[in-house]
Amino acid sequence: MTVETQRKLADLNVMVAGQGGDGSLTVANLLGVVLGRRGFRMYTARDVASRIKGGHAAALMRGSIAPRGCMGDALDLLVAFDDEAVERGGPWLAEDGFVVFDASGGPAPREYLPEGATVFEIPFARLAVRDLRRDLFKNSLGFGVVSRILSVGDDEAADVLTQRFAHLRRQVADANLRALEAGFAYADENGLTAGSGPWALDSAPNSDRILISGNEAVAVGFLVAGGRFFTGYPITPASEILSFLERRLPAFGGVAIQAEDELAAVNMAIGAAMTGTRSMTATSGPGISLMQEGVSHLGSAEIPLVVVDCQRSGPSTGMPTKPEQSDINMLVHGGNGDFPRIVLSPSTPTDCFHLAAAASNLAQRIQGPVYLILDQAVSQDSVTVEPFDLGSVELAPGKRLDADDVAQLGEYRRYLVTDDGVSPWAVPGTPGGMNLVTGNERNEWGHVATGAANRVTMLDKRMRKIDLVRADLPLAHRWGDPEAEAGMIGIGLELGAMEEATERLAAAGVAISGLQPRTLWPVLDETIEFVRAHERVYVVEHNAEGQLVHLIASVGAPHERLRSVLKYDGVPFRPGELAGRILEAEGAAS
Amino acid sequence: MTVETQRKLADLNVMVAGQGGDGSLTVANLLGVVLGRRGFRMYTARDVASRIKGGHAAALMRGSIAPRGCMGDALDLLVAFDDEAVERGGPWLAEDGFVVFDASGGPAPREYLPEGATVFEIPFARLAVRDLRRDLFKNSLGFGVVSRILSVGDDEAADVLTQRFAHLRRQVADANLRALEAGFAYADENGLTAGSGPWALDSAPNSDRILISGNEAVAVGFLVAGGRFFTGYPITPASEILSFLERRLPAFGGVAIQAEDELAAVNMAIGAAMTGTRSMTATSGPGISLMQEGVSHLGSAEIPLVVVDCQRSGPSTGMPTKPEQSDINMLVHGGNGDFPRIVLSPSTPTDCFHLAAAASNLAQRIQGPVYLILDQAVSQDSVTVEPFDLGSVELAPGKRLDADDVAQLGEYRRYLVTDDGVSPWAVPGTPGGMNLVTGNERNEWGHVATGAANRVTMLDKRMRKIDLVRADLPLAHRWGDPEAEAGMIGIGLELGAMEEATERLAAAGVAISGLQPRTLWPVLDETIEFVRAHERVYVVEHNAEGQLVHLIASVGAPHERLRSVLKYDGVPFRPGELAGRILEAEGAAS
Amino acid sequence: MTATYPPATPIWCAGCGHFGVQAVMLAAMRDLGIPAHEVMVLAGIGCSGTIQNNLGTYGYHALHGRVLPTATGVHLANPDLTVIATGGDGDGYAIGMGHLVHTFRRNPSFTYVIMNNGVYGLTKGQNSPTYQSEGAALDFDAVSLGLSISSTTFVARGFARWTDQLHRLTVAALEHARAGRGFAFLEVLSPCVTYNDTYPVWEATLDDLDARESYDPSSRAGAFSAVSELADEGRMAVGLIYRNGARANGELARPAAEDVRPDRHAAAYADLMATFRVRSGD
Amino acid sequence: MTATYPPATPIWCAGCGHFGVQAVMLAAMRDLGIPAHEVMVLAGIGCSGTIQNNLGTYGYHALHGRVLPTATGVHLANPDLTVIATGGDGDGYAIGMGHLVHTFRRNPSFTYVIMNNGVYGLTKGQNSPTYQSEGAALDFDAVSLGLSISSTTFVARGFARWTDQLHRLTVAALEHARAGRGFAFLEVLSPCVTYNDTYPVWEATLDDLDARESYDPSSRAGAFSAVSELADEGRMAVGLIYRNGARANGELARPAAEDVRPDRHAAAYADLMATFRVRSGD
Ligand SMILES: Cc1ncc(C[n+]2csc(CCOP(=O)(O)OP(=O)(O)O)c2C)c(N)n1
Ligand SMILES: Cc1ncc(C[n+]2csc(CCOP(=O)(O)OP(=O)(O)O)c2C)c(N)n1
Ligand code: SF4
Ligand code: SF4
Ligand SMILES: [Mg+2]
Ligand SMILES: [Mg+2]
Repeated sequence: MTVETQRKLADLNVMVAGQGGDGSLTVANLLGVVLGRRGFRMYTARDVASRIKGGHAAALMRGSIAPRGCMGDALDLLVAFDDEAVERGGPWLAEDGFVVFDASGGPAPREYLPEGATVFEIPFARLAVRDLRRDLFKNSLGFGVVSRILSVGDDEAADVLTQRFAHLRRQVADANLRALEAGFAYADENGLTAGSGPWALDSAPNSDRILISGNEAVAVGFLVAGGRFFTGYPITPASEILSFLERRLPAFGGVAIQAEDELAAVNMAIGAAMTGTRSMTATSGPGISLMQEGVSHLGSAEIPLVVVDCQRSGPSTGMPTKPEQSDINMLVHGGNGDFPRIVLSPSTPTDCFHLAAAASNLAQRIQGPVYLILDQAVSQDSVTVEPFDLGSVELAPGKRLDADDVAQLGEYRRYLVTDDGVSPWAVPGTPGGMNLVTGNERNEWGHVATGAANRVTMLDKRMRKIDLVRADLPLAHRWGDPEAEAGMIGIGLELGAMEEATERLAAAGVAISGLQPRTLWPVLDETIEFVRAHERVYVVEHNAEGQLVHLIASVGAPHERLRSVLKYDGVPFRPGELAGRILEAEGAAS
Repeated sequence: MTVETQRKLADLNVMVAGQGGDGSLTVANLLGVVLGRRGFRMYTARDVASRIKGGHAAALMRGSIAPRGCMGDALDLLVAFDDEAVERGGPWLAEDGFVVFDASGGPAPREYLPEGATVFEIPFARLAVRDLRRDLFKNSLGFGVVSRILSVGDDEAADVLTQRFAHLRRQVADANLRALEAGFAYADENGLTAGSGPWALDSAPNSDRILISGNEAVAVGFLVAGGRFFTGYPITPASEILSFLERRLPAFGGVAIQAEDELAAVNMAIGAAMTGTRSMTATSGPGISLMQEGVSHLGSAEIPLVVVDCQRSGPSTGMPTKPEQSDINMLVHGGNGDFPRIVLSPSTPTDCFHLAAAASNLAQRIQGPVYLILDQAVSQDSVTVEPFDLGSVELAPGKRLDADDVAQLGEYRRYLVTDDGVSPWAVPGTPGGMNLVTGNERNEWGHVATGAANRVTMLDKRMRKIDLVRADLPLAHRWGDPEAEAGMIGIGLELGAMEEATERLAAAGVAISGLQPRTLWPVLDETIEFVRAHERVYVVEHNAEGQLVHLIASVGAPHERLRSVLKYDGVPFRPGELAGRILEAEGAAS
Repeated sequence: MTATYPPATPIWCAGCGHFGVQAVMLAAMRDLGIPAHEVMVLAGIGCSGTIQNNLGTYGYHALHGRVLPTATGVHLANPDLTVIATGGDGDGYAIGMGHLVHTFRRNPSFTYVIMNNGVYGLTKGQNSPTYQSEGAALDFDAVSLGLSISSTTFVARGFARWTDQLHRLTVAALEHARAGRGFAFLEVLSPCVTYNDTYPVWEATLDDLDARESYDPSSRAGAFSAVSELADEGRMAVGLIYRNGARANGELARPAAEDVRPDRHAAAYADLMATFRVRSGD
Repeated sequence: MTATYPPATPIWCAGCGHFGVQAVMLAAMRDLGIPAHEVMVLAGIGCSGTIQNNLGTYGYHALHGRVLPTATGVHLANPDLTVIATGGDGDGYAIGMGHLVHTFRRNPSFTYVIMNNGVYGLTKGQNSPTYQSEGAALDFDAVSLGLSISSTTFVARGFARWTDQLHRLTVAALEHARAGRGFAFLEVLSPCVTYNDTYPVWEATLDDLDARESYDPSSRAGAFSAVSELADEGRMAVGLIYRNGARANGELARPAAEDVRPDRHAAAYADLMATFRVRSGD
């Protein structure tokens, strides 16, 4: 290979895979630093079996100059530490992709690889550096080869590696540097000379950016919006919110607590919320199922709480590490009885941050439950975004009464019937504000009351609260050609693929107008109007029933215009795949 | 009053009311016997506060020659043991109604009564019979007056009373007879002479009938369909199913058990169901909320179970003794993930019996969850119906394998992918049939498997099971004029009022075609077609959101034809009230 | 003075033990001089679960069985409140059992007054886990359970009819919790006259440990044997059964008192944000 | 022979205590000569909750925390099966705690083998209720809890590395349950080498009651004190801690074996129907 054939890359898809016990798959992180220095943005994901050591684990990474919200169509580079990694990654490899393979146990299983792929089989065992842990060694060695493929300078590679191990013992860093050099040596033997690999990385002006996952962004949004009490119970893919807040809340005077189960989690949060503390709990589908009684109670007793659902593949225990959007129905329709609730649906980490803050404010304003619905990819994939605009978060306190306010009233009734449905609220501890909170139907004082007229008054009062905030509910994100005949709707992890597919479709002559509703419930007029404004609307969902289609149709969007584009195999859409599905359907449509 | 003005009654609405502690409100039962002897059918309901002694309690009874499924528009007779009884019953009293009032504490509060009402104020205290318990005494005395109003012969009244107390000590019966006579004496003083009261009861040929509530009918249907394991946790208005089966199942070799909570209830039932025993659990909204994870698991792991929801007013603890239909959304859409389920919705006790049996069979056939959705009125009101046709119940065993069947197979896979989606099932204990059951996604053997292709295969397999039974799902009950422009849809407690309202509307020149869907989920084509076949369809529901409207529209019924007729005050529709609502809407429509 | 809700008239049947509980709760709060607005009474669902309506304090009607986690949440968010959880045996010992054990284990500083009548009063008399058929042994005793958990700090049992002792115990429980010493568990034997009238049985079989000169409530193992021995004789211990001097909590966070004006924390938020910064390598 | 599912290879990390549990379970079933098709192993969710895949018996993967009610349902519906519930400490002592107490209380005749490692292995190492920070006392001990319930009949604890004893205990537990004597509770200290390697701590602090000549496992109060005393010294009891000779169940119903042909019961059904008949007064 010569420099002449060097390809300039502005979009690189990489998979580093092996057994979970093979360690931290650090190659991806090292490469991330290299890309970051060149102004690339990252989209990183993990694909792990829901078990501990010994299960297949893959780090997926896309580095691109353009902002991207999903993995690309094909892998350019596969670093594979075992056969299974090739078996899994191979089918995704680009025709001209590169494979770096640990050949200690034999050659790579070529049958899974495209013909045109270039494979570097490295006998890690022979190159073993005695005093190194094998997994770290592998990664540094692999990074050496990868940096040659990408024409990263040897010095820069060494520099990145040194930085990475700076916090460890000197010997570790040294040993890894030796491993890196072993990688260079192997590369030399195989014609990959320094600085002149087959590919070179493009670059773009850099700016201050953060790499953050949706779960982390939700936690930050909650905190910045004044959230000070969090409960959780470990569950994939929600646990990071708990662990992040356990680490961070105390410094802000807050409390994060691991409950004994999800019932305790939601009820502890209810208790805290009643003191006026902004509270949140987070879980995944099975836990949300367990919280249904609590959420109905929030709606009835008028208690503000944010409940986060990091959806995974269901039903039941399902596939804990795989993304899905099959709890939409439950969030919008679950729980016993009629009660007001709001369901917000973010997509990017930035959106997660803002909607977490919005959810916190809305919960206070409606004194009721606000769901935040994520999916495993939104929750756990980390994406490069601009730092969040912390100053943009304002706190809406809702109708709260302090001792002075109370003192000015002739009488104080917790469930006062008001025009907007919200009753002024004095929290426990407020002198003179004593009141009764209950999940039974009650009169204004909070005493149980079952009279027919009172019942209607109270239920209507509660429902009115949604109208109060309706105009402030987060509006949809739109993209594409608003004049297009065909529309596309989707939420959460679909956004990245939908936006990129729209570009491809435009290139193929198919115009698409896109809508990512950020408020799922109540269904906003903008959503129904969007459907009415297009001849056909593709509703892209990760579930089997077309839950979003049902939801939109249930409130009056013309059912016959809605076309389900479903996927429920636990794998995100690749943009090309989605574009293909639409193209096919459009072929049928026209 | 003379015999000339005597009115012949074929439809009598009675309320007997007082404080719960006032005893068993036996007047209603005694009167029931009188009516029964004349071939009347009964519709009986209770209206109680959700607390123990001292709360207001009312027995409502309608006796009619025609079969009726609800209380009538107005009360003909109010037996009131205190002021509150008049306050509550008064507004329902017919213009020419009668009131028998315990005036020990003063005169009846006339302001709650219509002008034309005739009030008998009986100073129970003065007439007190020393050796009687006051509540029993009251009832017998009151019955004396009532029997005179209705021109029941004194001898017959005494006979009915004697029968009623036959199982008690002789003194009790005697004392009550003396109280009855005191009632007669009071009547004599007030111009109500024997056998010639203002009203007389019509009669009709009698036949063998039963008086049974929906809860009891569900329990009987379950038992007759081979149900042998039941779990419950006390909750209004479902507890009668538990207590009935606790009493009755053991004699049939079955087990009924009070669990420590609803989570245990559904999971114990899951355990029992896995042994091949036909199992069921029953609860109300809050309990259903707690069972959502379990129901999703039934759908995933493929375990047959019937889950009964006796709906009460929500949200949260709500109004436990009041009817509502606000869990429809949760049953159809609750639980995490996509899974097959069936929701059956009976109305009359007869329907409860048949659908409980059908549910049991369907659960076996789909190896999954089948909900039976009742409401407080359907659950607890007792109605006169023909004895159930026990012989009509046939047992569909589903795809079960015994040891011989297993022995003939080359290999046995619990989750074998089949055309109809149902995998043959060997229950634990079957030699050679060892298998793995899980709520994780799995391969045919039952081993956890998360591959994309397997996932799709397995999910599709599960969903196919609904198609297998679709043609056998219970069809709707229809009434009215099928050619009418206007349709009416409703379930559960609405049926009685809808049918009677339809008669009234027909009389007023408005033709209505009625549909009571008995399968709510999947929404059957007949339902969508029914909507398409009518210009406008009134959907009568006891909830605030129009859950049935949303449900039907979500799967493609034209939303613009659906008109919500909602009620959520905890009180059933009276037929005239419903007819009025429709008439008004029709006025607007035409 | 602003008028707040009128305390309700109890809805209990005449003779119900819960009346006794209400009386001592009011008396204890008065004795300790706790202002009503600093008290939050949380109740389960049941006949017992209406007591919070009758007291004039802040009151909350929890979900069935969830009064303990809810009370824990209130306490953790605002430790300055005097939190009193209440409820019945169905609520606390059937559906709420898991939370009871975890509350003993966590030992948060609030009081739990549980009214044990062996039945589900409100739902019309079904047996609870502490229902005792005539002559049969009691399967489950919460006092023993509490004593089996090493982080437990306060276990007492009273009888609704023995008002003086019950009053003392209630005061002691409130003092324990208010001093930050941990979870104060007080079971009250509170007969349901309508469905399970246990007044006579309890009058006959209760044994007052407070009356024993030699009884040492500071030994957990000792308390356990005393209670077990009595149980073997078909008797039941009442009194201050176990109290541990240790202080449960160190300094507690006070999230409800936190000032959450974003500007106040702006710098700290920015620092947090910075931890996610992608090193552009400079 | 019909081929059934191939038992899975354990997915546990090398050195995980759960391997030891699996080995003794297989050995105990073999020793007792229980045919695989008569055994149903139910498991919670967790690393521990994969053991049922590896044994060749009927296997069931319960919902998290619900393995005990499910096992109770299986046992009540078909008492002829040998039912073995299994799971981890997160499953059994956190979310499943309420059911544990109720299962002790009900005393159904099946075995529960709970693998305690102080952490949630599967979800990557969060603390469970039995997590013990260095030097601190254990808040919660299920053995003491079991002993605090008077209907308890069998409590044992083993250590995954002490295979001989664990084997004996497993056989004893199975025998207890299979003889209809009630709920056989066996906690196995089963270290998680990845997130909480407690082998050294346990090797150093376990105390084998089986090895004490004088120890009498038939006294509940005695067992409680023995366990408490050790705990006070920072040690932990293992062995057959408590076994009660009483028979738990009388004759049990066998609903799974019931013949449910409607014709067989026609007369009884009709009789039942008749109880609802409205007397037409004849
Ligand atoms: C989830 C749920 N299940 C069941 C019920 C019905 N329920 C109301 S009160 C109660 C039990 C009351 O018994 P207890 O706690 O002993 O109180 P008591 O009435 O005896 O004072 C039950 C089961 C409910 N409200 N919520
Ligand atoms: C309702 C619900 N909540 C949370 C989870 C996530 N979860 C899976 S396993 C587990 C705990 C496992 O710990 P343990 O029972 O101790 O088993 P180990 O892995 O340590 O053997 C949790 C919380 C779940 N599956 N279901
Ligand atoms: S039913 Fe029992 S517990 Fe309820 S109020 Fe009456 S006596 Fe008290
Ligand atoms: S993570 Fe821990 S419990 Fe899980 S398999 Fe590994 S060592 Fe065992
Ligand atoms: Mg009780
Ligand atoms: Mg564990």
